[in-house]
Amino acid sequence: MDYKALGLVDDEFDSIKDILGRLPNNLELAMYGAMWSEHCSYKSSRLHLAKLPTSAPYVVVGPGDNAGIIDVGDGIGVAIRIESHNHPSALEPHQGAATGVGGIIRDIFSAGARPMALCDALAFGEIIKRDDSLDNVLNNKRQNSWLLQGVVSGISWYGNSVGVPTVGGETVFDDCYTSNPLVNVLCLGILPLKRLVRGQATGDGNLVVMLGASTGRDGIGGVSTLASSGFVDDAYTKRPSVQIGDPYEGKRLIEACLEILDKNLIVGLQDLGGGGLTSAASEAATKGGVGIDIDVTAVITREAGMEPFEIMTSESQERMLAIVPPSNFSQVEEICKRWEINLSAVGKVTAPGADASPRFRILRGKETLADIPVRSLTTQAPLLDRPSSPPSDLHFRSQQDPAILPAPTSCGEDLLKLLVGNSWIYRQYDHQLFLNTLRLPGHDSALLRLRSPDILFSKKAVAVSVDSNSLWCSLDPYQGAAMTVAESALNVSCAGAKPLALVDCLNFGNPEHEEVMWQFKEVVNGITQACLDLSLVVVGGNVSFYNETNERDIEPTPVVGTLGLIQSLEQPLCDLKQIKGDSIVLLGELVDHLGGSAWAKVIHNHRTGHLPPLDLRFHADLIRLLTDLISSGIVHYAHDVSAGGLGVALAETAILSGIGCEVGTISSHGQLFSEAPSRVLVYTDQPNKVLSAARLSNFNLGSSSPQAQVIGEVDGEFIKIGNLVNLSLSKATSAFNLSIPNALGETVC
Amino acid sequence: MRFAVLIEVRLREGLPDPQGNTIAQALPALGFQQVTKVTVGKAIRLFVDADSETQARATLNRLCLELLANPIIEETEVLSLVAS
Amino acid sequence: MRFAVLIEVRLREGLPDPQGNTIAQALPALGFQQVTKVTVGKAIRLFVDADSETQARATLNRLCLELLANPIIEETEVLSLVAS
Amino acid sequence: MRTRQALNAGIVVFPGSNCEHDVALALNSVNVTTQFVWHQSCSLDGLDLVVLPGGFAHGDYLRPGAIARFSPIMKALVDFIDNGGVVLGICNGFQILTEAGLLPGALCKNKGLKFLCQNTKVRVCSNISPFTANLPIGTELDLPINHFSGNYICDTDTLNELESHGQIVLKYVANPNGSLHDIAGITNLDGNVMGLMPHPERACDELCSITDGMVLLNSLVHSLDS
Ligand SMILES: Nc1ncnc2c1ncn2[C@@H]1O[C@H](COP(=O)(O)OP(=O)(O)O)[C@@H](O)[C@H]1O
Ligand SMILES: [Mg+2]
Repeated sequence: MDYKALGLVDDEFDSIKDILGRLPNNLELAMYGAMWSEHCSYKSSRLHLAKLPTSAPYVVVGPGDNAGIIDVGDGIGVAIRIESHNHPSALEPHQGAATGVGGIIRDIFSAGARPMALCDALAFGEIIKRDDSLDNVLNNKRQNSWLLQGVVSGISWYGNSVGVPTVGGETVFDDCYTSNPLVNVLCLGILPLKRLVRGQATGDGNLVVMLGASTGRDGIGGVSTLASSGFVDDAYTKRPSVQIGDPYEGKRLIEACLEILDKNLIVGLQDLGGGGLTSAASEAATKGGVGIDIDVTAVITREAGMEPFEIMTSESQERMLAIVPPSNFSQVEEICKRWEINLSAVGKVTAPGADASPRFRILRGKETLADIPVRSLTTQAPLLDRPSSPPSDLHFRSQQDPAILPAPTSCGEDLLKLLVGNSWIYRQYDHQLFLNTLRLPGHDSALLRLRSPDILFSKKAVAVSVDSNSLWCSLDPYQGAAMTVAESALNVSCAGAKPLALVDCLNFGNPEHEEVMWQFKEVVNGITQACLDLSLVVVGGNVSFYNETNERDIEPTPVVGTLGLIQSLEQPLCDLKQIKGDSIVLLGELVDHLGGSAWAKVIHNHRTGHLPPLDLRFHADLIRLLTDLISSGIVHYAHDVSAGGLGVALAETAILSGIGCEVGTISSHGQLFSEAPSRVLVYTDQPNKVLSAARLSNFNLGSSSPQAQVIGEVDGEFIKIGNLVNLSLSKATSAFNLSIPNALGETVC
Repeated sequence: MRFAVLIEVRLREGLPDPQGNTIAQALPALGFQQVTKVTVGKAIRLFVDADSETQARATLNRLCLELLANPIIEETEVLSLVAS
Repeated sequence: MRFAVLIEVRLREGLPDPQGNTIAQALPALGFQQVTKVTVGKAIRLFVDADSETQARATLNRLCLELLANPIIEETEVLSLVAS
Repeated sequence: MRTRQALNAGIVVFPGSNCEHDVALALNSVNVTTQFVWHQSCSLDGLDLVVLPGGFAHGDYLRPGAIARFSPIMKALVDFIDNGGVVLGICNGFQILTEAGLLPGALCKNKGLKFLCQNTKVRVCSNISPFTANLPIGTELDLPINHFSGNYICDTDTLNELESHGQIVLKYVANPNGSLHDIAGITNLDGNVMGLMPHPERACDELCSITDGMVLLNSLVHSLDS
């Protein structure tokens, strides 16, 4: 077998020979090929990710295991994890996205948590662009539309059917994602902390048991060839790497595994994802400090005549690995039978000899096919410090500020173009299952009651938001990433929750390009700084490199999913229904700064300039002030200022509430569309209390301009903003709701 | 000439067919022990106008590749093509 | 004997076929003006064990009526049945 | 406080069902005790009400409800119905009841060929059956829908019978899925079996904003009580 075809390079092949003290055989090579791939080994990113702050008193499990686990009190844990499925989705959007959902759900219940909610962060090439006359624009638009429709239908199909509501997400359109969409899925789970289980193998002689679907030839080489290299036009030759999802099997697996855990029958549980059985078994063995023997003849295969290397690297969906004490096996078998889940004991945990390191052995009956030190596949995988340097056009990118752009002839018309509602997407997702969804999608973040069949009486709730902004990160990856974290945290606090922790999914181009590596390092540094200043920790993440098409890298796109906590649902919550007649107060400054704005990008295709300043300490104060205002019931509703600036923020609240607004203070298109960070609109019938609370907090320190001011009120059937905008609410509402279906040429039923 | 066409779209070999499997597994309990190995695909009927059968088949080829199936996971077969 | 079978399940005539319509509507823009009247059904392949073709067809009849189609909205046709 | 014994409802769980806990919570909130009944069991004894909840029984593979209707529990369900027992099928439960022939007609894919999760307004069109006996005709309720196949279809004769016997219980005010005559929920001729596409259990909680599901469930409980 040619090691290069497995994605291994000369140096790596040499190391394998050194480790084994001999030439590897084909099976062993295939296993190294999978485990040393970028996707499994994080070889380009591990060094840098180590900087992220990961520990806090409430973190039970941080990055590295199947899911991050946070202790929210009362014996309740919240599991969270995010993962990308960009490459499969580019080839087969429906199944690619569906299997992404299946994969992330398995990560959650393999920790013993019941999956309770999903969020999807999606990015596609433009579909809305107005000058469709050019052929290539039209072709791209057609392809982007196909990808959007397929991805959303895949998430809808799998998520709804497997019985986990999709409660939030974000959707971005930018031409850098043409042919390479981003499909990042976050899953939240809830567990009684006493059910927590790790993805580890322990106990000499314990059985290694595979549960779920049979093993087929699909997805072989998925991690090494599909997820660890870019797309060129021969993408079609990569066909066997795409898999088919089975949400019905997934649903039964959830129920069976949770029942097995409730009865305390196993010592470890690990999902099979990228790298298949090789990855699951070697990681479980590494965490438990043991060795494992696997007998390939015991693996249930879907097709006859599968080679051992195929069995060991297949990425067939809907499979789990459980470590079962032999005396419990029959009970596990019984539960699986009831849920119509197939299982097979495929191996055993082995204790390492006193002097020897734990081994990973693959057997065929009595014959040994492979014999590898376990850790050489996992913790001792290659670690690279790839060269990095700033993009040559970085300087150019920060010049040419959007301030030079002409003022709009009609701010109202520009505002309409910036109003892109996502209801076409989230209407296709069951977002209410389990009756925990305390507000419907469309707000800054999703708010979920923490309740499950085995945790019925908790008063707690969590808010979750996923966010990214590749334009910001292309101008300044460090500050852009920090602003992304800041926005995500603020979104969560707009629901009244205190942001605690985040997961990040880092979508980048080819790490062999020095400027991509530079962007990556800057982004990690930016996330780190923001976390430190906002008292957040990172409890998990995922890196997706090689997002490139025909050698063009995507803009750096860190997606951040932030989790916030509400201690008791007895506290007041935001309620849009109460805002009629309210005053609108802007917390944060009124600024005129269009760098990195959607206005410059969408209206003028202008992608250069410098970002407005970010003061993270001020941002932390703002979050504290906001959550206090909400929990004391002084404000009825809050919406942060993000893409599209104050104009879009005001319009979105008006559209969602069905009531217009009259706003005075804003006097220029710069103020209207600026996306300067750390600003929130709050809706209140007690504006003076809001202003004095803002004054009393540290909030005003160090600035002369007002940091909280009444800018208008909620009333009427128009969106009126100074002399700039006078739009009928119904026109704005239909622009908002129809932007996506119109772009797709669909009539709404 | 107008041709009446029937096309089958099915999952490529080697890919699992969860729908077919689920049906197959249910069959014994439904009293159909003698039925096995079920797979489910699409049966698409349509009409195509062309000067000749060759031309019609060329159009169908393109149609299958570009619209009716995703060759990454599916394959197609023209089951019947009849001048009408 | 084992028979390899292909069954078509299609919507009854007169019932709306949104799937077929959606494809039909997309055709002109993709340059397939010559393709019309698309309908989408299921193509189900399976094996049936029986002593004779007659017996096989009897089993299939029952299978189609009871499981593979909902007779209120669908009809079925055995497109091929080959001893294998 | 109620003095009577609480009503006892059985919620049938098929592999792939997912709304069973939600239905239990909603029924508990109107003082009905609940128990889950696994689809493999053969008895529905001692129950005042049986609910077939929403979800994706058997993955909805082939057609929603196509495989579920063969489950052992379905024989018991037929007996239960024949003895006058009251059965409510919600969403996937409705689909199973039509596939089993316990309700007329069929549920096809939504006209827009998309899954729809949204609030809808429905109007009460009949109050003959226990399900809406306490609701004036014309009452409008806000209820969420959550389905891919909710487009009700039947032949003209069946439709005429449904209309003339007051079997059409709920109609959409604005048809979301192409359903014939805007039908959202129907009963059998005897009025003791109802299927509806909207999810009343999703509208029973102040915190989740809409509560009209309570109106429907309370009406049912009230009729069963008396
Ligand atoms: N792909 C999606 N899936 C589910 N919900 C989505 C998706 N995209 C957007 N939404 C919904 O729309 C809301 C608003 O999105 P967005 O405008 O990006 O919010 P923000 O700017 O506050 O981050 C999200 O909170 C979510 O409820
Ligand atoms: Mg926001």
